Amino acid sequence: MKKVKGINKASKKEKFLDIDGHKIRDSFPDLGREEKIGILRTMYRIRHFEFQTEQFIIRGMIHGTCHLYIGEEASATGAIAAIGPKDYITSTHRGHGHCIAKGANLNIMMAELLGKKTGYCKGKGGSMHIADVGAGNLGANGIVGGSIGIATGAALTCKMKKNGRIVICFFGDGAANRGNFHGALNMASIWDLPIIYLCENNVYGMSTPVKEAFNIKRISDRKYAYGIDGITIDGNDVTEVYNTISHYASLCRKGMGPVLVESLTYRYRGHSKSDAQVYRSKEEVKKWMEMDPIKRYAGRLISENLITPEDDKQIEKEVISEIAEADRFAQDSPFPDPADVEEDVYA
Amino acid sequence: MKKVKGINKASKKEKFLDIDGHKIRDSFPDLGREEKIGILRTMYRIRHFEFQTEQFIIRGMIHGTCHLYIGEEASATGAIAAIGPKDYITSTHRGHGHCIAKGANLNIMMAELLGKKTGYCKGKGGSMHIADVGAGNLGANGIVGGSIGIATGAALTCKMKKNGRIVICFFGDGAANRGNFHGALNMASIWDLPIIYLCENNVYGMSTPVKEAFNIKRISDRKYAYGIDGITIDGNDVTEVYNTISHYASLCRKGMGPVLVESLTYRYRGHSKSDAQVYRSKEEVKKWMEMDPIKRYAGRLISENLITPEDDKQIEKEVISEIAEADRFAQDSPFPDPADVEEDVYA
Amino acid sequence: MREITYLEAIREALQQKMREDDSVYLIGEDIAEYGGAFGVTVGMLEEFGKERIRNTPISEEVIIGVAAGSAMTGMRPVAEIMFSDFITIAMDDIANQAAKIRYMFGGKARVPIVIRTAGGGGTGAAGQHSQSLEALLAHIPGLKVVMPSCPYDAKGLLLASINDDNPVVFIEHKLLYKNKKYIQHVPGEMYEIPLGKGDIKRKGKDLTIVATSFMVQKSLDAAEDLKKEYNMDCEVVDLRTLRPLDIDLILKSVNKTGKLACVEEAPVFGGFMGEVASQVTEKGFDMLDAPIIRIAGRNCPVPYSLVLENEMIPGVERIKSSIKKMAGLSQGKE
Amino acid sequence: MREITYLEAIREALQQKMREDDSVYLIGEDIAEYGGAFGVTVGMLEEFGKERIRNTPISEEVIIGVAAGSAMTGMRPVAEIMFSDFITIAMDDIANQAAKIRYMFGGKARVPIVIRTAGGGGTGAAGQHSQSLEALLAHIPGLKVVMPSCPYDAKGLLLASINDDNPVVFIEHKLLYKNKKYIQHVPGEMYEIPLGKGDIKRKGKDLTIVATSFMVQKSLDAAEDLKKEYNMDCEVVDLRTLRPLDIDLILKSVNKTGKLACVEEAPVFGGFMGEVASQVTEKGFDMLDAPIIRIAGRNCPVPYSLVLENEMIPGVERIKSSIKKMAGLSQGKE
Ligand SMILES: Cc1ncc(C[n+]2csc(CCOP(=O)(O)OP(=O)(O)O)c2C)c(N)n1
Ligand SMILES: Cc1ncc(C[n+]2csc(CCOP(=O)(O)OP(=O)(O)O)c2C)c(N)n1
Ligand SMILES: [Mg+2]
Ligand SMILES: [Mg+2]
Repeated sequence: MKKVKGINKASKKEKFLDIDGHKIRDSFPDLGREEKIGILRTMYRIRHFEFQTEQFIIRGMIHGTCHLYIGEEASATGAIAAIGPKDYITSTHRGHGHCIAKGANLNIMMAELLGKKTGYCKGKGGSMHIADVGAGNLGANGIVGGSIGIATGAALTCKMKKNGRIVICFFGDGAANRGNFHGALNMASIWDLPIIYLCENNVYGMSTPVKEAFNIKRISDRKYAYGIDGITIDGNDVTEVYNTISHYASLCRKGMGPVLVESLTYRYRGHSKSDAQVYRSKEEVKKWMEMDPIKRYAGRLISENLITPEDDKQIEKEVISEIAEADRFAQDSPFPDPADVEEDVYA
Repeated sequence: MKKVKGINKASKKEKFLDIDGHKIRDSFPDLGREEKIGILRTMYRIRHFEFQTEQFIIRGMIHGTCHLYIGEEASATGAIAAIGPKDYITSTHRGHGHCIAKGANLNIMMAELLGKKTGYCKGKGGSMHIADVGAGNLGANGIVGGSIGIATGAALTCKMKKNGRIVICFFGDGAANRGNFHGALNMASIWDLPIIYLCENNVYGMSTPVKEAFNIKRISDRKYAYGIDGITIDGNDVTEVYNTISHYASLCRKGMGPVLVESLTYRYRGHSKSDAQVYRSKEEVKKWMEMDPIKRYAGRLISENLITPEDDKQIEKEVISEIAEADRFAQDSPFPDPADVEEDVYA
Repeated sequence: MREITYLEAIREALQQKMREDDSVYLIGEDIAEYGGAFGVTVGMLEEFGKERIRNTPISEEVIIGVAAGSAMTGMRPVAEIMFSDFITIAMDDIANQAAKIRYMFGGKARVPIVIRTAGGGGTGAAGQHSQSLEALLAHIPGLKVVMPSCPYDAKGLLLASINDDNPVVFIEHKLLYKNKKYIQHVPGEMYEIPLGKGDIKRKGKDLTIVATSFMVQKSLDAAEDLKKEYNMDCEVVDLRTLRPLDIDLILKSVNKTGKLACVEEAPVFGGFMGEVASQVTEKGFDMLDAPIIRIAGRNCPVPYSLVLENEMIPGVERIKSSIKKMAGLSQGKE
Repeated sequence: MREITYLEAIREALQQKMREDDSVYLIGEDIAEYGGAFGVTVGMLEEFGKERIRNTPISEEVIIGVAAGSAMTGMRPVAEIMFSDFITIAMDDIANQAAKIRYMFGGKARVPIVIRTAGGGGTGAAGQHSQSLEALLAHIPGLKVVMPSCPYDAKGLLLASINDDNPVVFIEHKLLYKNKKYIQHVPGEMYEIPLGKGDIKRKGKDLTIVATSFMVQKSLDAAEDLKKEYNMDCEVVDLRTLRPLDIDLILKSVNKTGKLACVEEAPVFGGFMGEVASQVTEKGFDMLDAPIIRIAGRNCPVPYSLVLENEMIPGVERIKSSIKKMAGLSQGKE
C-alpha cells in the first residue's frame, strides 16, 4: 500500500471512529437529510424488488435461476452511496442489490428478469448478467469471481486515463478462494490501482460455510499476502459501510492503491431458486434477522429525529408502488423476436 | 495450522536454531559422515550435470529449451535429503536439480535431454517433463505453477491412504502469483494435508524481479492468507535447508498440515537457452556467486574435519566421470522410432 | 422391473463403485450436505463420510489438479465441475496436465480421473451456465469424452469411465437428470458399457441421424414423427463417446441409408460434428447420396429468454424440418 | 523496397498504432525489459514507458480479465499470452467473459481487446509449449480468430484486429518470427487487411489447398514441388482468419478445382479443418470430385524429440505425399 496523506485534516467538529482497529472518519453526518433518507429508500427498493422477484419465482415466471439479496441491502447501499455516479462497480450472481444501488431503472431490470425485449440485456442476459454500463455498473456475473479481473481492468483505465474515478469490486466469500482473486489483488497492489475489493461475507458460499472453506478467521487478513490495507466491517450497518467506503474511496483517489474490505452480512433466503437449506439452522437465520439492516437504519433515522415512524412507512409504501409499476411494465413488455437470436454477438 | 506436539523432546545434546524467528531443531549433526558427504556429492552432480547440459546447448544438441539450476543446488539437495525415498516431490521447468536430488539415474536423464528412446520419457518429454514416478518425482512441468495442484493431490493420497508419506512441492517465486497457488494452499490448509510448499525465490521470474511482481517483502508472509506456518530461509545454505525441511517434514507427518517455505537463492545463468540478461547486472550475479552453496558447504565439511580439500576434489572428479559416462550413454542411445509417435497417449 | 432416472443411475454407479473400491472418492463444490447443485450426490455424505465426499472451496482448477495428483499416486477420484461452463477455469489442469502427463512422461504414469460435469441448456441459466463445450475437450489428445443420453447408458458408461486408466470427461445433461419421460430399466448390479462404442438407438433405413446426449432423445422424437407423418425411417446413432469415436458404426449406418444428419446442441461453428462429418466424407464419400447436414445450436451464446433459448438450441421441430428439407420432403425453413 | 520479418511487421504495427492512439497499451509477461519471450516488443519499453508496456506477474487469467475490464471502459489493450498453450489458464476470462459480455449485455458493451499469442511447434519445446489450440477458440461465439502466415498479412491483420471492436485472438507462429526465408516487402504506412477475408496465396486449377499460419508456407513449398514434379497446379488458400471464415472464397476455389485438401498443424481429431470440410460438404457437395482430405498433426501431444516432432507435425513431404495419393499420382503413404 502506498503511503498517501490522510483524508482532509479533521476540523474541530469531525469525529473519528474506531472500526476494526482502523481510524475511520465519521463522514455520515456530512450527508444531508435527503441523502440519508435516500439510503433508506434504496434499501427498501432492493428488498421489495427481491420480494417481487421471489413472487415471480413462486409463480414460475422466472425462466432461469435467481439469487436474492434480501438481508444484505446495507452492503451495496452503503458502499455505493459513498462513491460517485461516474465511479464503476462490478457485481455478482447475487447482483440485483448492487444494480439498484447504482441507480438502475427498476422497470428495465424487472423486464430483464422476465426475459423481455425491454430489459437491460434485451432478454439475452437475465438475472445473472444484468449490466448498466452507462451508469458505471459493469455487470452481474454468472461466474463466481468472474468480475474480479474486469473490475481490476476498469481500475487500470481510471489510473491510465487519470480520470479520478475509482472502482468497487463486489464479490462473495466463496469468490475469495478463486485463483483470479489472488492474481488480481496482487496486480492491483503492485500497480497501486484505485479499487476497493468488497468481499460480502454472508457466511456461506452456496452450502459451504466460510469456516470450512477458510482456515483463517478474517478474510480481510488476506491483505498481508498483497501488502495492502484491509478491514472487516459490520455489513449490516449501513452507516459503518458508508463511512468505511468513503474513507477508502478518498484514499484510493489519492493513489493509495487497492484495499480489501470484508463486509459481514447474511442472506435470509436460500442460495438460489432451489435450496433446501439443510446446511443451516432456522435459529441461525432468525438470529441474523434480528440485526436486520433496514430496521436498524430506519431506527437510527427515527431516533435522530430525521424521520418519523410514519415517514418510514410512507417511504416503504412509495417503494412498493414503484415495484408494482415495474411489475406492470415488465409483464406488459414484449418478448424478443427469435429471429434476433444471433444479433449482438459482435459489435 | 493444526497444533501438533513438537518434534521429539530435545535430549540434552540437542541444539535448537533460530531461523527466521522460528525455533528449528539442528538435525544436521544427526547425519553420519557418509550422508553428509552424500549431500556434497549430490550438489556436485547437479552442477556438473548442468555444465554438461550447457555444453549441449552451446553445441546445438538440445532441440528444445533448458532452464539451468546452477547456483540453486542447495535448495533441492537440502530439502530432499530431509525426506525419505517414499515421499513425493513435484518439480518445475527448472527441474534437473530436483530430479537428481531425488535419486534419478543420470544416464537416463541425459538421454532424455538428447531426445533419445532410452530417456526417462522415451524422448517424448525432454527437459521440461522429466519425471521419475517410481522414485517419487511426479515430474517437471512446463507450466509455471503447473505442479502445485498435482502435489496437493499427492498429499491428499498420503492423507487418505494414511501411508505416512509427505510431499515437497517445488515452485518458483513467479509461480507464487499463479491462481492455483492460492486455491491449492487454501485447500491444503483446510484439509491439513502433509505438504511442504517450497518456493524457490531466485530473485527473478524470467526477467521480472520479485520486487516488481510482489508488494510484500517476504513471500512466506502469504502464510497469513491460509492460516498456515511459513518461514524464509537461506536457500544457499544446504544445512539450513536440511534442518528446516527436517523440522517441517516431521510436523507434517504428525498432522500439522501444510507449510510455506521460502528458500532464497539465485540462478547464475540466464533464464533459459536464450536470455540476454538485460534485466540484471554482472555485479549482482557476482555478489551471489560469492555465496556459492557448494563452496560454502565443502568449506564447512573441511572445517569440521569430515573431509580434506583433497577429498573434496576427489568427489568432484568422481562426479565428473559419472557425467562423462552419462554423456556417452546419451549420445550412444538410439532415437525413438517415428512410428511410435502416437503411442503412450492412452493407458 | 424397476425404472429409474438418469440422475439415480449416475448416483447408483457412484455408490456401488465406492462400496467396492476404497480408492474411489468424490471431490467437488457443494457435493456433501447439499448433494450437488443437481442433487446427484444427495445422501452420499451420510454413507461415505467427509473424507470420501470431499466438499471443496470454489477452485475448479485445484479440484482437477488435486484429482490428477491423487490419481497419479494411487487414487481414483471422481471430480465434479458443477456446470460444464466452469471447465474453462480448469482447462490448464485438464488439457495441459491430466491429459498430457502420461504421454509427456513416456507412458510412465497413469491418471485415472473422471471429471463429471453438467452440460447443456434449456434451463434459462443463460450464457455462462448452459454451454456444450465438448468440442474443446474432444480435440485434446489424452482425454476421453463421454456423453450419456439415458439412464442405462449413464450407469454403464460411468462405471467404465471410473474403471478406465485415463482421464475421462463425463458430460451429463441437466434436462435429463430428473425427467420422468426418460426413466428406464437399469440393472441393479454393476455393468460396463465400453468407451468408444456407439449405439443404435433406433433402427432405420432411410437416413442416419448421429446425435449426442439430450439431442439423442430429441432425435428419437423427431424420428418417430417423421415415421408417422412421412413414413420416413431414420436410424438414430448415439455416439455415447465422442473420443474415442465409433466411426465404424456411423459408416455402417450411412452405407445403408446414404444420408447423414448430425445433431448437436453446441453452436454449429467449430462444433464436434465437424469431425464426424469430415470423417464420413473422408471415409464414406461414395456412400453419400446427399450433402451431410449439421443441425446444431445457433452461432451465439445461449440466451436467457425462453423464446430466444428455444431458437438457439435445436428442438424436435427444427430437427424434423431440417431433415425433411434434406430428404426433399419439404421446402421447410431450416 | 525494404523487406522485413514477420516479427518486425508485428512490432511495427504495434508501434505505429500506439503512436497514433493513446488508448492502446500492451499487457503481458516479460514484455518490457526482456521484450517478450520471442523479442517482439524489444525496444518498446524505451519508447512508450512502463505505463503502456505493462509487464505483469505470471497470471494469465488476470491479464485477460484486466484487458477486458479496461476495454469496456475505454482502453484498447493488446494482451500477450506468451505461449498459446497458456490460453487454457485464461480460458474463462476469454470464453466466458470477453467473448460473451457484449451478447449477454444485449449489445450494450464493447470489448475491444487483442490477445496476441505464439502458437505452433517445431521448436522442441514439447507438449505444453507447442500446441495449436485455435479450434478451442474458433468455436466460441463472440471471438474472432486470426492466424497470419507472412509479414505483410501480419501487419495488416494486426492493425485490423486492434481497430476491431471485438475480442480478437491473434495467433502468431514461432517459426515465422525471425525466419529470413519469409521476409517480404511490407508498406511503411499503416494499412488494414479486413478480418473475415481469406487470400489466394497461389493460383492453381487442379486442387485447392486450404491452410493456416505456417502451414500456408509449407503448402506453398509443396505446391511448387508438385508443379515441378507432376505439373500439378495447386491453388493455395490462406484462411487468414478462422472466424469469421471466408467460406465463399474456399467454395469459389473448390468449384474450379473439384478437390480440397485442408492443412493444419493441430492434431486432426476435432481440429478446425473439420469445420472447413463440413461447410464445403454442406455447401459445395456437387463441386467435389473426390473426398476432402485433412493433412494435420497426429493425434498426440507434440513430442520433444526432433524425430518424433517431425512426424507429429505435417511437413512439406507429408503434404505432398497426401496430395499425390489423393490425386491418384501415387500410392504414397499418407
Ligand atoms: C466459478 C464458479 N464456480 C461455481 C459456481 C456455482 N456457484 C454459484 S454461486 C456459488 C456460491 C458463491 O458463493 P459466494 O461467492 O460466497 O456468493 P454468495 O452466493 O454467498 O452471495 C457457487 C458455488 C459458479 N457460478 N462459478
Ligand atoms: C503459466 C505459464 N506462464 C508463463 C510461462 C513462461 N515462463 C516460463 S518460466 C517463467 C518464469 C518462472 O519464474 P519462477 O517461477 O520464479 O521460476 P524460475 O524460472 O525463476 O526458476 C515464465 C514466465 C510458463 N511456462 N507458464
Ligand atoms: Mg457467500
Ligand atoms: Mg524465479
